[in-house]
Parts: sequence; structure tokens; C-alpha cells
Amino acid sequence: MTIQNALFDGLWDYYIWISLLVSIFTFTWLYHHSFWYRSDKGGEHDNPDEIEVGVFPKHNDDMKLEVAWTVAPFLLIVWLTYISWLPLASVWAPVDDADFHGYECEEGESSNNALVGEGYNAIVESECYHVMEITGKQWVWQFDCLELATELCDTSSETIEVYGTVPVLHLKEGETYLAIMTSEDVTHAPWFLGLGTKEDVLYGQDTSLWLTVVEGTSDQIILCTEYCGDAHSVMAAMLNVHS
Amino acid sequence: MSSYDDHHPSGWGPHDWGHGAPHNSWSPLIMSIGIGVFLFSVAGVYEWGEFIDASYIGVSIAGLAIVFIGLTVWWRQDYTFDGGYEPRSTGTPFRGIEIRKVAIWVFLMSEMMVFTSLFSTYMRYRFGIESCESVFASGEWVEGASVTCFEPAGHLIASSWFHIAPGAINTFALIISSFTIVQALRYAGMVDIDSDRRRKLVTRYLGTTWFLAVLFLTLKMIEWFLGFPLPEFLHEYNHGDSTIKSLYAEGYLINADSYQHKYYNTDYVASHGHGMDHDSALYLMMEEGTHSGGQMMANIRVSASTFYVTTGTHGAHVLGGIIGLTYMTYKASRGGYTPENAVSIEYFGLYWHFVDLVWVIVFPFFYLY
Amino acid sequence: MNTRISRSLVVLAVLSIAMVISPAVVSYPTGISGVKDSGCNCHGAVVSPDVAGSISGLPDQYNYSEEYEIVVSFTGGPANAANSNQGGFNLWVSDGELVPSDATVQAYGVNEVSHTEAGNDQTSWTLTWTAPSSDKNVEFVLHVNSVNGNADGNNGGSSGDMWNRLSAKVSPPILVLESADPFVVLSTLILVSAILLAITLTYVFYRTNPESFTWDNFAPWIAEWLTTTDHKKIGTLYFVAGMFFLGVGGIMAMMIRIQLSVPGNDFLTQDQYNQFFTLHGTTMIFLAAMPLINGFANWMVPLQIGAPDLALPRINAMSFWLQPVAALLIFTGVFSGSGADTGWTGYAPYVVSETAHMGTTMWVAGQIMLVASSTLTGINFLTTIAVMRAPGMGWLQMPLFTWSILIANLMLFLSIPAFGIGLIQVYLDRVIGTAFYDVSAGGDPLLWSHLFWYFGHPEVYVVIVPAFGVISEVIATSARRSIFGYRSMVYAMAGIGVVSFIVYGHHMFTSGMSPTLRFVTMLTTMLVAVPTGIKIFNWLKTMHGGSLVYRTHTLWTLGFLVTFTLGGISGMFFPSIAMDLHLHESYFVVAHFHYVLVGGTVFGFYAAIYYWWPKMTGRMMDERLGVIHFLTGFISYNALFWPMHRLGVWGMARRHHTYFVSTEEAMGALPIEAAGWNMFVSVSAFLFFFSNFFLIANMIKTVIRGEKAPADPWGGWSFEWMTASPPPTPSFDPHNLPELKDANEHIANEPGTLGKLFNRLMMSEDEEVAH
Amino acid sequence: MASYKILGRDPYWMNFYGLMILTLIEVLAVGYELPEERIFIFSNYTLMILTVIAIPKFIMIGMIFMHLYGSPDSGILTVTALFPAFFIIIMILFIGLTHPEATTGLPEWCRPGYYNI
Repeated sequence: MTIQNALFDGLWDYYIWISLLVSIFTFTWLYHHSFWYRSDKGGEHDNPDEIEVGVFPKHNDDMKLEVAWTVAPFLLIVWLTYISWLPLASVWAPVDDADFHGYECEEGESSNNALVGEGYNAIVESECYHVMEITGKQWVWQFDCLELATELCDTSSETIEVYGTVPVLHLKEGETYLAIMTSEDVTHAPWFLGLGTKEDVLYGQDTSLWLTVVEGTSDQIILCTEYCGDAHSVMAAMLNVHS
Repeated sequence: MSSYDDHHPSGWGPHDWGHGAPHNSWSPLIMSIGIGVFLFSVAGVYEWGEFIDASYIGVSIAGLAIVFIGLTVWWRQDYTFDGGYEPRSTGTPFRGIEIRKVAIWVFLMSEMMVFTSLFSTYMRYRFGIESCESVFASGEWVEGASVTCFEPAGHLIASSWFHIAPGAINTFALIISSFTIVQALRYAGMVDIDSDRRRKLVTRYLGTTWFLAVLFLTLKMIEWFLGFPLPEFLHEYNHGDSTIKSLYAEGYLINADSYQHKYYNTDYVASHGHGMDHDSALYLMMEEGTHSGGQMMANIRVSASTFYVTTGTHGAHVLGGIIGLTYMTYKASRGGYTPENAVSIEYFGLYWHFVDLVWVIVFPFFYLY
Repeated sequence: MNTRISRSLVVLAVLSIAMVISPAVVSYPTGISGVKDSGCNCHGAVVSPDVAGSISGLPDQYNYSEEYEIVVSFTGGPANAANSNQGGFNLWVSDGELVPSDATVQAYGVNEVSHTEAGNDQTSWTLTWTAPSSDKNVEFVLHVNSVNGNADGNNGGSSGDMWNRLSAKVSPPILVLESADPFVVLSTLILVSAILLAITLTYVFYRTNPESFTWDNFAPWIAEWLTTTDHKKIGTLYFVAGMFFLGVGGIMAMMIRIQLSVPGNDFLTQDQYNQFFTLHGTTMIFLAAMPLINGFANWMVPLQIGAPDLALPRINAMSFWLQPVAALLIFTGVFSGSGADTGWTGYAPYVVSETAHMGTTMWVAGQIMLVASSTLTGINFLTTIAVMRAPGMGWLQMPLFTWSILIANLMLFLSIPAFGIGLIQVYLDRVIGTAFYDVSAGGDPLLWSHLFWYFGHPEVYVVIVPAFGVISEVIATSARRSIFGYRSMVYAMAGIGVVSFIVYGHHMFTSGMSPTLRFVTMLTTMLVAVPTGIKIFNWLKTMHGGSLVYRTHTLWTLGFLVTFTLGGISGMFFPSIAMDLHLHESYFVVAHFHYVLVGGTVFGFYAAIYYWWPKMTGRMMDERLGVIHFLTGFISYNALFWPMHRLGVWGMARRHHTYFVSTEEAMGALPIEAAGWNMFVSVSAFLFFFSNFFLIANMIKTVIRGEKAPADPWGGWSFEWMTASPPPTPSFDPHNLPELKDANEHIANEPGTLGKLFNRLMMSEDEEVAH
Repeated sequence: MASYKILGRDPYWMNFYGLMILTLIEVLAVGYELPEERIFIFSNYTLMILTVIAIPKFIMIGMIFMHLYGSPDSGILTVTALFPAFFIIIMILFIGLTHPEATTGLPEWCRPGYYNI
């Protein structure tokens, strides 16, 4: 299974390209120098800089070069910060803002969410969103659909070979959900593997997480990714997506 | 190199200070074991505030005793130090300054961070949790159920002159002790007085400092746990109580999950006339009859924890100072301080002034505000 | 004579204290572990041999699936028929099913039963055990509680009550070998390593003078090591301790990898796994990496700046000796089977919850001691480097390794108080019941995360920056050049030092932390790339025009450049929040920090070992073994950690006891290839682990019969190459310090802007005399 | 040891008098607001007085008692003492003054939309 989060994929591909460029540049340089400038005199030492014990060696500077490779990475990271910033508004979108996920849906209304833009610019926009609740406790997830219609949101449980009986959350394709989350004991974090998103749930505090179930999202597992004690690794749930 | 060959290092002391060769010492090993034993056994006595096993009290005292053995070895090695080998800095920008003075200042840098961490904790809770005053005034409570809120110790302490008294006297005690320690430094470093007079003056000032430090901790114990009986003619100024109640007696404790303060009681407020703010939500609710009033109970464990641990950390520093001062006063009484090694008093003094400075902040923010 | 008396007195004192402690240790509550104990609602904490439990009706050897009626009973203690209630029990069984026979007994799951309230007033209970259908070594654990009945209900009044524990074994029809308890395996391995270490040390002593191998000679020799304040000896102690714990941490890593080699494995239980990764992290960071760094710092800093010793030698000894004691405390819980299971980050509120093991308290206590140790180390090194530089050595003439130690200690020193205070808060929460992290009383669990990461982020730079220093030294010496851009190297390191304090929020992007702070730290985190970039390019440029001599340390340095660059690049993925939301707490993170901590710190310090070994021991290392070590180590290392990136993106979560691949019935978990890759990673992990034995072999071999080393085998310039190998004590004569010359003439007379400022602030020469 | 004078007198004594007076003012400022009849005790006004008084006390102890003024080594030791200031400010800002919140509370100025990008 791959990550079906367009934000992640766009950024990931872009970053991989940048990483490749940087690595090729650095490693070519490294391999070239380590072969080209190797000592050809065996054990005997060359001494081009006249290094001597107890004498601070001659400076080996080049202001232009040093400034160059201070400025170049700086420009690169400014650019990378810029492109990482754009999706921030989407993953941490405010509630009740017409630009992102709109207002809370009236009964019968649909989010009709859609991917806007391409590559690292891709963000999800919806007409409205549904509110649901997620509660974590040692060591089980609880989903609460509040007043949402069962067609939009439903819960059941299922026994799967590996994790035993786990809760299942049924969500609808093309809908956007705002999960209000809390915990009953220690810190947990639901990781929606296919949506590529997670946020901690804390005892005594509400956190929130946008679940943008765009078209084509497949069924996926939900794991706990904030260490919470003994059965942390099997504190799982399933996300079931229907159209 | 031959001058080092006749050096016979002893791990128990005293050092022969004639040269700069490394000195061996058993002290670090002993002290480390003692600290380990202490931390290990304290966790056996209590567990989440519940008393578990008395046999561990003995072990933790044994741990402290081991630390003290190590400390004694340390001092025994240092006792003969007469300033003859006081290393000075060779590198810029500290050139010429005594190395240990620089080290003390560096140490104070980390102490600043220690207290900043404690203050950050305090600020986070103070500003993050609603204060009991405003919860009370908002009327969002019912009698018989405990609400979680922040109750600054200052509310209790600064409610009467008698509660402030130990803290206020302590403030003066620390400032005076800061003064006496520089006086000790001044007289130890004074060249033009004879050695007997110097010995007496230095001992007197160090002894005074020691006394003030002990006074500080005694008053702290009175304020925290013991309380203090008042003469009869003062009772009427103390709400009619015959003692200054300790914080313990007032129930201001780390396990106080249903703390009751007389101010958080509508009957008390009403009986004291114009006490309640007529704009407050509580007042309006009571006027409307939607709130029955009564006594508010509060869970103040977090506020009490920050108070006790912050002032307690400061108290632990004072205790450390007392231990150091004991040794120094003893050494001074044997004429151990001369103008050559007077700067040793400065090292301790810098630490002691720092402890005073911390109190300058702790006092207003934890006792008055 | 006097010393003899005082020495005997102290030995007596220690012995008597040990006698006081020993009975208490037996009954220490951590001695009974999780599952088997969790159902025991025993009154009172007094373990008493007077209470004798028994289980009757058990066969020696069971038949498959047969039902046995067993009777649990006890005698002794305060129980008697006149009491309102007499006692209770808890029975746990490893296999098969326990079923209550009547209303006096209740079941908690199939393998645990206890009495009900109705069964309070009796001393024997009946129940049924169904034997397993396959061959298992079955173990029963029984807790019985004898009660004097002054308690009403479940709480209070438990004074005078006593309990005891009993275990019994039942064999299967066909005998099977008992599977080893991983804790026993770990303890055995640690014990064996410790014995090997002791034997090696004894052998080293024997080698110093084979004729005088007697106790009378051994006692002062070992006392010298225990009491030494010489920076070189303490450095060696640090080094030995660091290598030992590197091995211990490595053994734990291997057990983790065995567990993860196939999906759904149960080599370790969840409980054990949780303790192992916690201890692996704590051990590697605090007990292996930092002591190794301190070992080299102790050895080299005074030598490099031309000082006779550190500024405060006795404080230095104190820093060291706090560490082994702290290690004992940290491992206390593990040896009793209930070590800390919180992860090295120990997030609140789990760390103060009762579900976290008892050993967590000791783990916290041990770390408090490590904090004290690091603070003392910080004072010492900052002071030493600031004040004890030899004449002629200005700030910008210090060797880069010394610079790196200065920056690392500055970061550590200013950040560790936050951690220390956090730990003290947790310790007090767990011990005397303060409420810093008790959420129900209004505590804020994120406060711990803040305090921890305020320290934790500088801390990860604290372990990498000294490696930068080593690499700068080695690459310049090996390339026979002076380092390119010395000043920009220094400024880059200082930049890393400052930036490290303002980026820590990126560890908490998915926590409930203030979103403003998350945004701010996202911007600052990217900044880390700039100084690290400068350093990598400077190293590469240093080779330009040089004459690179290939030695083992050169190989490790080039290896470092490869792995650290890769680790740095993968680090760039995290500040991008939309990606971090997926990558956080996944194996991508594990891969990243192992690339920088193993590929960075450990490789850097392997280079340091090969580079400075001749100086430290006076013997040259075996180059052939060294090259084998590099090749096996470097290749297996990359095979070990590179696939983890992919596993993380697929969705393998960090700190998970096991993982599962998608099946027909449950899609949406890890893809099927993940199983194969995990096996590959585990095999590589073992190869990497064993490749380090080449290093150990090399060290032992060269110490015993290595070629004698000259004073300056590699042609470096700094002061340590001026002294003999190994150096004398004190390292430099304090009355005749060396003086650094400078091949660049302009500096001595013309201070820069900072220099002028310092000159204004400094004491003038004549005042110094008057002082 | 101080080699200068304050108002022609010994600096330690003068400093001592000054500190006593300031502390007295502090305690009196609190005493003035002592609540006998009211339940809401302290205004931020009191806090302001306390903070304002704490600053000169700090400076007086630091400069005169700790010899950060008037000694040959004062200059560089003052720099040493002030060195952690940056880290203290960072800690207070990041730890003392931030509060947990859900990500939907990300302020407007942290979003690219605010700058029309």
C-alpha cells in the first residue's frame, strides 16, 4: 500500500529530486577528490602546507567559496521552507473558513472535497465538513460519530487475524471530517496509514485532526504512534472507506 | 620532571600543595555511591506519596552518611590549602583571574538555567490554569465537588502579616547574610591587621552568616510545617487565632485535592460585609438564585507542587550553603583564612549571593503575588 | 598507619551499610513483575515466610487437554477463623485455562484467577485447570495473602497483613527444552561481558609487571584507578565504560532485531520489548556515546591546548564516578524484570502513571545522577578551555576538536538543567506524590515534552558535534592540508550551538503544543541545514590539492562523510510538516537518527580511536584488521539502516513490539515485501554487531604486541603530537608550558573586532600584578 | 574587594542599607494591599511594584556584592554572567509562555494565505 495523501506525495517527490541533486553533487565531489588527490607516495608524507607540530598552520581560506556555500544552502532551504509552508494551511486548516473546509455541514449536505493543484501545491478543499470524535485509552480506540448519518460515518468491530478484535470506522469517500480527539489516560496518537496523517490525543485536552477522505482512498489500518505502555503495538483500528 | 617524583599522593588527604601534580581522591567514588544509595532508597520509602516501607528510611540516612563521609574526605584534603597553589588563568579573555572563580561563575550559569526551568514551570501553570479566585467569582462550581484551579501560595501567605512574617524575616536574613559574607571576605583579605584579630573577625562574620542561614531554614520549617504560637495580645490581629498556622495546618499541601480556603466561602464573604465584588458572576447568580453559594473546594495539587518544589530547591541550596559554611567557619576559627587564600571566601560568597538573588525573585512571585 | 585505620573504618562502614541494605533489597517491590502480579490485591506490603501457600491436585506431568481440579490454600500469618475475613489469592498460569469452580473464585482472562468478595473469608479455594493441547513447560505463580480482618472492605487497615509467593512447574508429556527468558539472556550476556572485562583488566595489570602479580601490588594499582584525578586515566575509564555499554546497548539492539525479523514474532513479550528499546536508547545515548566522547575529550583537550590537566581534576573524577552508579540504578529495574518501559523520551503522563513499571523510578533516579555528572563535566571543560590555553593560543588558534568539545559542552551545560528539573519533577511525582504531571489535578503533560526537548535537541547535537571535531582533525591531517575555512568551521559550529536551542519544537509537531510555536520551529529547523552544509563542503574542499594518505581513520572519515550527508538529507524531510505528519514516529525517523548517530557519532569516534590510539597507548594499530573492520562495518551498517527509510514510509511504526503485513482479509497494513526487508535488516544488524569484534580484537592485539608508536605518527600540528606516546603525567610541565607559534603572522598584533572587545573587558597586565 | 566609595562611604554598608530599604518597601507595598475584608487580593499593580523593585536589588547585589563593578576582573565576568540571557529568554518564551492548543488554532499570520501566497 502506498500513501494516498496527495500533499505527501507531491512534497515527497519534490524532496527526493532535491535530495538526489544534492547527493549527486556531494558524492561526485567526494569520490573525485578522494581518488584524484590520494597520496601516491605510500607511507611517506607529502606536506604541501608545511604543517609542523606546535605551529598553527597557514590559513586555507577562500572567502568567496565559503560565502557561496553559505548562501546556496540558505537559498535552497528558503525555497524548501516556502513549498512546505503552502500545505500547512491545509493540514492545519482553521475551522469555519470558506477557503479550506468551509463550515460544518448541515444535515444531508456533502463535502464534495476535491484536490486542487498539482505536485507540492496540491491541497484539498471542501464545501463543508463533518465533526466526529476519537478517544484513545489503554489500549483501544473509540470512535464516536455523534449525530452523523450512518451513511456518512459508522462504527463496528471486526476480528482480524493479527490484531484480534479491533474497532472499525466507516467513512464515506469524498467527505471531509474534523476529528475532535481526546484521551482517557495517557498520550496516544492515531496514525491513519493511508491518509498519511496523525496527531496526539492527550488526557485533559482536546486536539483535532482533519481527515480528508478523497475519492480513491482505500481501506487502511490505524495504528497508535505515541508510546502508551504494554499493548501499544496492537492498539489498532481499521478505516473502512465506502462510496 | 624530578620534582614530581617525590610526590606521594594520598586518596584520603591532606594534600601536599607544593606542586601541581594530580592528587588522588577517594571522595568522588564514595560520594557517588552515597548519592546512588540515597536516590535508590528514597523511592522505597514512598510511592506516589504513599508510605511503603520504613526500613528504607534507615537506608536513605545511610546514603546521606556515605555522602558525608565523602565530603569529609574532600575537606580533609583541602583543609591545609593556604593559597600557595592558586592556579590562575593563562588564556584570554580571563587572563590573570583565578581559575576557580571562573569555574564558579560558569557553575552559576547552569544554576540560572535550573531556576529558569522552575520558573518556566511556574509561569506555564500560573498562566495556563484558571486561578481559584476567578473560578470562585465565576460561580462555576457547586458546593461539595472539587474544582481544579491554581491557588497561589501568596494568596494564603499574604493574607495576614503573621503569615508573611517568616518569609519577610527570611528576606532580611538572606540580605544580611549576603552582607556578612562580603565583610568576612573583606577582613580575611585585609593585610594591615594582625592575624589574631583577623581570625576573630572572619570567624565572627562567617559564624553570623551560618546563623542567618540556619535561621532561614528554621523559619521555613515554621512556615511550612510547624507554625508558631503567638502571645495573647497579638491574637486579635491574627483573626483571633492563637498561633501562626503553618501551610501544613492550613491544608496547603501537594495532596490537597479538596482544599478549602475561608475566602472561597460565600457565607464568610457575606459576613464580612462589602467583601464580594458586586459585578462578579457569582454575586449575580446568587441574586438570581441560580447559585446556592457555600464553600468552594479546590484541587490545588499543581499549585502546591510548584510552590514547594521551587522554594524547596532554593531551600536545598541554602542547606548546601550551610554545609559549606560549617566547614568554612571551622577553618576560619583555626585561623585558616589569610590574605593569600581569602579569595576562597569569595568563591563561596558568589554562590551565596546567587542564592540571595534567587530569593529576590522567589519571594515576590511565590510569597507575595 | 593513620591511612590504614581510616581505610579500615570506611570499609567497615560500607560493609555495615551493605548489611543494612541487603534484607531490604530482597523485598524491594520491583522484584515481582507485571502480569503475574497485577491481579494481586494484596493487603500490606510485608512479605512473610510465615505464610505458606500450597497448590494441591497438580500432576507432575499433564495429559493433553485433561481437566485437573486443583485446590489452592495457605496456612500461617494473621488469618484465623475468628476474623471477618481471612485472606485471598491470585493464581497465574503460563499455559492452559483456569476456570473457577464456584462463586468464591473469579477469573481474569483464561490464565489468571483470584478470589471474589464471597471468597474472602476462607483459606482454601477450588478451581479447574485445563491442560494445554500441546507440549509446554507450564508454570504456576501463586500469591496468597493472609489477612487479620481489621480491614473493612478493600481499602485501609491493611496493617499486620502478610503475603507470600509460590511457584510450581508442571511438565508436558513429551519433554521440551525451556525457552530462554530474554532477561536471563541479557543478564547473562552483561555478566559475561563484565567478567571478560574484569579478566582483561587483570591481564593488563599482569602485563604491566609479570613478576609482581600479587595482591600487595594489585591493591595500590586498583586503588590508583579508583582514586585517580589524572585526566588521561579518567579518560581511559570513560573509554572503557563507554565501550562496555556500547556492547550492552548493542546486545539489546540485537534482541530487538531478532524480535522484528519476522512479522508477528513473539521472541520477546511486549513487556520485554518495551523495556529493551527504552534501555537501548538510554544506554546508547547516555552510557555509551557520551562517555566515549568524554573519554576522548578528557584525553585530548588538555593535550591539545597545552594544559597540565583539566581545571578541576577532582570534580572531573566526580563526573566519572557518578556514571557507573547511575548505570546501576538505571539497570536495577531490568534485572528484576520490571525496568523502565517508557521510551528514552519518557513522555508524561505515561511516565508517572501506575501502568509504567516500578523500575521507571530508578531509571529516572539514575538519569538525575547523569545530569549531575554532565553539569560537572560542563563546568570543567568550559573553564579549562576558556582559561588554560597555552600562551600564544588565541580562541581562533584552538584545534577544531577542542572547539567542538567547547561548543558541545556549552550546549549540554545550558540545556541539561531543564532535563534535570523535569526528571526531579517526575521523580517527586512518582515518589512523594507531587502533581506536576498528574493531569487529573491540572498538570500539563506537554510541560515534560518541552523540558525534555529543550534539553533533548541540543543533546543530539552534543553527541554529533564532537564527531565533527574529530573529522576536521582527521581529514586535515590525512589530506596533509590545513583545514579549509578554519574560521567558518568555528562559526558553523557555534551557529549549530545557538540554533539547536530554538528548533526543539520539531519533535512535537504532532503533539498538542501551541501551533504558533510549531510554525516558528518549522522555520528555524530548516536553518540547521546551513551550518552543516558549510561543514560538509569545507571538509570536501580540504581534500582539494592535498595528498590523501589512506589509513583506517581516513576510511572511517570518508565513510562518515557519506553516511552523515545521507543522514543530513533525510533530516530535511522532517520540518516539512505535511510530510512530517506521516513520517513522525515511523521507521523513517529511526533510520534518520541512526544515520546521524551511528553514521555520524560512532563512525566519527571509530576514526578517533584509530587516529589517537597510538597517542593513548603508545602502540600503532593493526591497519589490516582496521580495513577489514571498516569494510564489514560500513557495508553492513548501510544494509542495516538504509531499508528502514522505506519501511517507515510504508507504515512501520517505531516502538512497536511487532508489525503485520497485509493479508487477504486485512489490507491496508504494511506491504508483503516488508517482511523480507525486515529479515534483511536483522541479518545485517548481526553482521554489523559482529564486525565490531574486529575493532576489539585490534585493540587487544595492539596493546599486547603492537608496534611502538612515535610521537607524531600522522603528521598533525596540535600540541598532543608534541608529547611522547603515551604522554607523561602531568601532561605538560605547569612551570614550562609550551607556546603555540603561528604560521600566519598578522594575528598576534592585530586583534579582530571581538578581540578588541575582549581586550577592553580583560584585566590589563599591570592590574593583574596588583591583584 | 571594593576600591571605590559610594557617596563617600563604604560601598558594602551603603549597599546593605539600600537593600534593606528596598525590601522594606516591597513588604510594605504588599502590606498596603493586605486583604482583611476583600477576597480578591492582588492587582497586577502590586506585581509591577514588586518587579520594579526586584530589578535594582538584582543590580545592587550583582554589582557590589558579587564585584561585577569596580574590580579589575569585573568586565569579563559580567559578560560571563550575562551569557545565558539568550537561553533564558528562549526558555521562558517557549516553555513558560506557550500553551497547548489544537492545530485548528494556528494563528492567521502563520498561514501563507495571510500574505496572499
